[in-house]
Amino acid sequence: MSIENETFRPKIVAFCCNWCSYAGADLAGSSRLVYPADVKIIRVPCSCRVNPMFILRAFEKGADGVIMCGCHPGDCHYSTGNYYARRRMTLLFSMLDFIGVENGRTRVEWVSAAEGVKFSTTMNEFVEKITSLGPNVRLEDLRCRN
Amino acid sequence: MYKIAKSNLPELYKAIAGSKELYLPLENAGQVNFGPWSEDCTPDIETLKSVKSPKDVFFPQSENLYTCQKEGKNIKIDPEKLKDQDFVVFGMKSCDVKGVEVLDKVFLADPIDTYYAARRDHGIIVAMACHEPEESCFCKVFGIDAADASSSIADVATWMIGEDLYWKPLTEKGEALTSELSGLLSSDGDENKVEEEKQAITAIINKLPYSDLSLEGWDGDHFEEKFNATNWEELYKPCLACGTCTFVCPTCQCYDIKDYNTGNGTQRYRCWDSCMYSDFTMMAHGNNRNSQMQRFRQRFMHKLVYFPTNNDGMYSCVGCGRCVEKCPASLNIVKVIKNFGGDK
Amino acid sequence: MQELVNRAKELLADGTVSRVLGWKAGDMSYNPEPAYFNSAEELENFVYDGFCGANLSKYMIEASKLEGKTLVFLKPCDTYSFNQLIKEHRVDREKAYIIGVGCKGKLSVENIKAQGIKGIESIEGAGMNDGCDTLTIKTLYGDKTCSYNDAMLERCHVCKGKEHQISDEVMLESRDTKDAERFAQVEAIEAMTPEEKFAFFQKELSKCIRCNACRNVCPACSCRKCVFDSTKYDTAQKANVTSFEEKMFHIIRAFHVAGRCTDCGECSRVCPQGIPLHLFNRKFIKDIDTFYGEFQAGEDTESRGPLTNFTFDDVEPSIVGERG
Amino acid sequence: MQRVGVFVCHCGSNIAATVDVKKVVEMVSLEPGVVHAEDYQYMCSEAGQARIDAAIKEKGLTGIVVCSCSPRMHEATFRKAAERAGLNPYMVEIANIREHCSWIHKDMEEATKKAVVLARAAIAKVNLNAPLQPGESLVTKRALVIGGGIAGIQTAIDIADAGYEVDIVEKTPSIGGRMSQLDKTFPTLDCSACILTPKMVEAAAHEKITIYTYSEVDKVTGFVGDFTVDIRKKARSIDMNKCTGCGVCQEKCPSKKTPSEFNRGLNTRSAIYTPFAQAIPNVPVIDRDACIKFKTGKCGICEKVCQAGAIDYEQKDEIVTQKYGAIVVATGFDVIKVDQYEEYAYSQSKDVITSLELERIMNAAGPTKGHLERLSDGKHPKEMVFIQCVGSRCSDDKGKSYCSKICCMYTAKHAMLIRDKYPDVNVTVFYIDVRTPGKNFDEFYRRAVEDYGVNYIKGQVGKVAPQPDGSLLVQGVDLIDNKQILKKADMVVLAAAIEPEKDVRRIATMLTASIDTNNFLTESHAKLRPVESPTAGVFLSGVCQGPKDIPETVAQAGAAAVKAIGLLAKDKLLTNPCTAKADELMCNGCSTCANVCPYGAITYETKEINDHGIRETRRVASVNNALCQGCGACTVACPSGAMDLQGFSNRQILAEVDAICR
Amino acid sequence: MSECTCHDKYSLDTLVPQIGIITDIRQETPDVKTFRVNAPEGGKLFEHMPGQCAMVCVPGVGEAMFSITSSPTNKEYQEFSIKKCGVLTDCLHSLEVGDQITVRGPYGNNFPVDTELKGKDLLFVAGGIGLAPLRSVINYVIDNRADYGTVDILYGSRSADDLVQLKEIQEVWCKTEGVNVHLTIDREQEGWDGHVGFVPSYLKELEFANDKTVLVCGPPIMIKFVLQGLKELGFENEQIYTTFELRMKCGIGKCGRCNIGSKYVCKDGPVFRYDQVEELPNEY
Repeated sequence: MSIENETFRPKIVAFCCNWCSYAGADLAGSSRLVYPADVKIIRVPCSCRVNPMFILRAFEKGADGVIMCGCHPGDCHYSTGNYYARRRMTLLFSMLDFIGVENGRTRVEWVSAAEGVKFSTTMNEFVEKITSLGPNVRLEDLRCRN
Repeated sequence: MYKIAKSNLPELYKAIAGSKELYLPLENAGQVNFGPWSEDCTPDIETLKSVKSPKDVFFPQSENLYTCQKEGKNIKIDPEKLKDQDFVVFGMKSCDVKGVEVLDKVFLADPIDTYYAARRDHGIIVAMACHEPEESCFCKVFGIDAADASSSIADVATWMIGEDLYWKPLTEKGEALTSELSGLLSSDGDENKVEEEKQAITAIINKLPYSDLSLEGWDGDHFEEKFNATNWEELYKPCLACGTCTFVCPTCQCYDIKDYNTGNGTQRYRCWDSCMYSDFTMMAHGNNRNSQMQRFRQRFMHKLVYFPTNNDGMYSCVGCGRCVEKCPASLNIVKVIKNFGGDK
Repeated sequence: MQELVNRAKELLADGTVSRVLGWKAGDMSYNPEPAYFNSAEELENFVYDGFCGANLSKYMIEASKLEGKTLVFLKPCDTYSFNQLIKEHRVDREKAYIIGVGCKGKLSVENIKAQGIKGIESIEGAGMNDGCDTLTIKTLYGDKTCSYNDAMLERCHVCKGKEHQISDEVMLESRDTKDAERFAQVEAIEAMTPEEKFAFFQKELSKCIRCNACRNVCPACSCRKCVFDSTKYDTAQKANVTSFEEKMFHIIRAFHVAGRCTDCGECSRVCPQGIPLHLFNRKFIKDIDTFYGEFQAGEDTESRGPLTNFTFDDVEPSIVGERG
Repeated sequence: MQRVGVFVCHCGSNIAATVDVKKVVEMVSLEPGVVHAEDYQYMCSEAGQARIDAAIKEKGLTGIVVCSCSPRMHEATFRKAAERAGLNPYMVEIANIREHCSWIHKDMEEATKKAVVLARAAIAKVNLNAPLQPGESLVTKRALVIGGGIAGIQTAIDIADAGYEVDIVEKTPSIGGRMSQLDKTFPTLDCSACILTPKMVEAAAHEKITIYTYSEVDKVTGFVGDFTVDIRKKARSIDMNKCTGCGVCQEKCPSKKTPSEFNRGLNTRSAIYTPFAQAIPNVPVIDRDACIKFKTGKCGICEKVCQAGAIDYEQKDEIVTQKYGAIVVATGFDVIKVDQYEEYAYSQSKDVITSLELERIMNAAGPTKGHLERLSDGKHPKEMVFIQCVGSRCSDDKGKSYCSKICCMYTAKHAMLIRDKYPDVNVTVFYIDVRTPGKNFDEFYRRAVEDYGVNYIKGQVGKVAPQPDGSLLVQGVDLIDNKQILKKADMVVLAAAIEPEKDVRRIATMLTASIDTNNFLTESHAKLRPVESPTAGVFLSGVCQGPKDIPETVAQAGAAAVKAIGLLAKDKLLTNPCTAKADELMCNGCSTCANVCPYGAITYETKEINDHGIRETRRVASVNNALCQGCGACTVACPSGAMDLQGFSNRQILAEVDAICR
Repeated sequence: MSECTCHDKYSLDTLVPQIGIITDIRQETPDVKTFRVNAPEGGKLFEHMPGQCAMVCVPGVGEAMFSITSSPTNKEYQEFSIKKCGVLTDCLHSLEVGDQITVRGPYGNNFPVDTELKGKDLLFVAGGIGLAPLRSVINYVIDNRADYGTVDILYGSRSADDLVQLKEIQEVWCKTEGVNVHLTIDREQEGWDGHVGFVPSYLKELEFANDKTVLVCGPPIMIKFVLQGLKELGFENEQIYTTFELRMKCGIGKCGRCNIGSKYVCKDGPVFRYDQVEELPNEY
């Protein structure tokens, strides 16, 4: 992989809860709010379905950034799911920071179904951030390099 | 008999590494393990035992066997390149050298394991006598001489005496290596000094607490008696079913073969496995060793009964004492042998 | 120590308990092993001294399946683990008769060997009646000494206290061994640059041989089937083929015990490669304390763990970046 | 692995203009499991669906991936299409290549690449899909209403009117609740009893309504559509069938020293009592703690005077077990204890009272027969001070963080009524804010200020000091004029915060309904599902969910009733098949999953497990499919991965991650 | 294959598989398919003996040991009868003709068709998918008919739909001279006019002469009762053979799983004579 020569295009996985953020992404789409194609969305029922293992797995397989989006605290379709997700992600991110993974490779954003604009700006920001961080080398599995 | 000042060893390493890969005991984050030499490594040949045995030089903890790719309906198989360059393992102790002999019985038996065989073909073993054996050592019990690797499969035997390392080639490979290094090795090593050292080591070995263990009754003839003994029922109880003993052991060779999906294909790799793990024997029909007692028994029966039965009496234990030192529950093969009356 | 044996014999004799779970003298001074004793005769081999570091609470999972009560000796820190196991319904309180035993700090022979002492024949001074200041060590290469505190396990230097959290009776005196801040090591790493942090853990974790000793000894890791063994979810790992897998294993392991880990330190004690595994757990504990209020797993058997709980105004994950 | 068919939709030019659909078809054909791939103008059209149908039948497809618009748009459409073709509807996955791809990307090559990746992820997922069947559960056509206040009564009447049996459980001897204690209601000032009593009578007379007063819910098991509830009918010591409600027993009862709960302790009642005159049922109860017969074994006067022979000292608590399809919680509220506010001297002076006490004082049936008088000396007050927000909107631990919502209005009501009836009384109100967002509310408040001359002062009261002359010195601040105010008052009325009835936590626990830190029951969604608890089949009516006034309560009661009726009208419930499922062989029985389940859907059973030859009795989790809503919180809480979510399984999501990252 | 030649120096590359192409798939029963496998260039992947096994692998999905159900006398292809019961077999069942898999083998010993079985009267007892390994022997025996005595085949299954290789049984085995086929199913079923009952009880009903050599394969519970039945009929352990192929893992006696005492199922087995089995420690 010759990163120097080509412009680096990050791989980004976005976990979106079905009820708010996925709908927010849909709204961003129907509003034609552009964000880079590097972001690929995985639909989950709720942010509390996102297992830290999924996030590490994404990095393992070559993702450069992972973002999780859910309903705003207090608005969870399942009433409390995102509160659990918030604690889990806070601890996970803190641990990643602890072992020296660059800050900013992971992010949580609460995006409601009405916030198409927020979804799009968040994704633009995130892609920019990851692009500036460069490829993920601290959490990748070398076997998956291609 | 050759010798080299210990202070010159870094030069020796560099010289070897100039033409070959060199594996030697390295200190890393407070622990000593065998690893490949590099400019900034920290060799440590004073520490008697590496945490892991150096078996991984020949039988790595994980190794790729081949890569498989799909192109439409077609499958393409790319076998991993075999070792095709000579390399040197420096500083293996007699017990670990014997351990390789044990592995040979497994991997070089028909059908030959090509990955292992290629490494053995290209490996040059520089053995080293144990200057100060420790209380956990019991190689003597298995007829291994920690003072002298001359009678083993090593290519070179060495001794650390005072400020010098004494060097004696044993095989053609060893001779060739020696001549390559002739610029660094002086040929005026005093045989007498080596003899003195051997005697000193032997004297200590004879004093070691485990040196008198008896292996009487650990053979195929007593298989039923040992297998059905009630001792196992109590012995295994503290066992945590971890793999520490098997992974530090120079002779444990159980492995698993697994696939890893790289996104562009499948890498088939082999990795160490442990017969102590609860689902080790989980196979198509179920699990034939369902209790930890059975698994525990299997490990020791294998080392002390089954393996010698199949290999002309050669035990699959070399008395290196690593399990004695590392078992989280302080269980080990010595306690097993003693429990069956081996300390009388 | 003899009083423990006597008491155990009494309890066996009067039928209160059917067996005793304790430590059996090893063949060296420093390697006693966890063991069951079924009779007064067997108890002759019972030992309790500075080298009895093993936390017996996890063995109670199996012991809870046996007929009758098991007398188990728990050190103060082990009782936290036992409580946590009660909370998770993994042990049966009714099947345990707990004698809380005092603790004067537990020893690690590795720490003694790290001082260049080898060929150990015997170690004096580790008994419960000893002064706990100096260990006298007879070796093949001459007699040596080592200060008790220098030989102590890391966990004892940051001891949570010598109060038993659960017990039917308490025996033997304890000694305060805390002489270091619990989170000092974590803080030292937190203060590093990302590059330094990464290099530190890369170096430490590269030693990992995936023997699973840390997991199997851990009283919180009591899953019947660990995700890393399960073939069901494509998450199984048997060896660290790349450095990623080392990190994955240790992060997820620590995450799975986050809020449940009592900081008993067994993981670091048993690691054959001397990896300071407690750092992962303690980092989570520190974060939990900072973010969600102080929480000590195993203090009780009822409360909700921090990861099965929340408040409406918990910190956002972005705090990690903001902290700088 | 499935036999997967991939269907790529052009969506006219919506997709095809930016995504090279032919290329997508070509690329996905190489994916594992894919045995068919095609593109079409409008996949959702009848012709498009017919193509799916045909391909399923011709190629024996077992999994379908549609690359089209958002699954929120047409997932249901394609699932139905698959079902018509004989495939399980849950074997369909959608790759969203419109909203998440063609509409937001300009570059065709880039968009096409992304579309392929999204399709791959969907293919990887569908390969691991398993057919799912929605479960069915029967609905018991009977509702339980917990609480017999206006909320409960209204809900019960509405449900009963729809033709379903309803039981009301009320813990006090009579239905009626807080509203029965009120004198007048804002903003219309009509008499509370006049509008409530007919409702009470209606409920009591309704053939579909059974009222259990002096009763409590003891135990709840089961789940939506099929709850089993134990109702404890506390021993009334009166045979309800015999009692005529003549009231003689109460007159003759010699024990008359018990503070009247109904009159907030402002006067006393007899040991055998009905709480108030219009009580329903009009059958007294014997307060066994106060009754001389029960305390000493002597007396028995009531038994002697009762001509109906209804007194029964031997009566015992009785447990009625009943099945319900829906449960409405209408447990209502109480006012907080104000004696903790020493600065207001409530416990020092009888003339410092709460607003609810004032209601009783002003009520013609109350302790003073409706005369406004000081309770200390019976004198008519000249100066009255009302203090707002006592315990509401507090930032400390003493009070409540929330606004109690009704106080501003009832204080305006009280002030107005007093000024109307006793023009000689000066009324001063200390307030933080006056909140009047309701129909005719602000007009009502303005009338109090403008027409009735009530003196409103924005500011807080620091201290109420009883004076030697029996008056009360109120020390406050006027925030507008920024000055200290010292005011002598004859009576001080505290607008105490309201809080949920104490019992609600116990009830919520039984129902596994969530409850917030203030003990208000949590609604399923703050905006969209305000009367449903997250626990299926449990509905919320009235103040148990949050502070509200009577019209709001009645409106919510009706809404809760409609939701309950909607449930009861179904014969069977189809349950969402994307529920959590525990692998018994892997489950540790640690309860971690149950701790995070918002629906109480996880229970534990102890059962014999055969784990590959190891037979053991184990505690294992079991998920009630009727309750589980499929959020997945438990799956992440479970360390061993024993708990998995059907339709969004660990393997499926990991496969998607892998497909995206490769 | 790659251009790398380093493997050529070693004669037996036991861990690197060959590519096999599926040339035919027969649906035997609702959950059993028989796959015909050829080398990509045509012909057989390797030679084998009856009772030997091979490791079949779908790259990325998994691999497992299956007995080769075709007879070595078949010179064109090899066949595997595979029951759908897990991740790998599910995947195999979704494959189509023309798809590629990888195969390595053959592994293990074989039924002693050229030694101990020669000239003997043979009795095959099979249950369900257990016919797969025996089918290889049966066809071998039929193709070398003169070398063996009478052949009795007792085969049973849960239902008539679960009998594998029914076509071959009816069209070849039943029509071969000196071969007697006894079919049974567990429960009555419409359209079935054959025997109904479990294999062990049918075995006793048939009262075979106890001078036959018996080859047994089937579910453990069936084997247990068949052994009892055979004992009752006077058979000795030395006359009975079975195969333990489900206990094979690496196939080359090195991975450490399949050993029962000092024997390795994958090297010393999978075919064992029952007197050998009796000597093994009780860990199977």
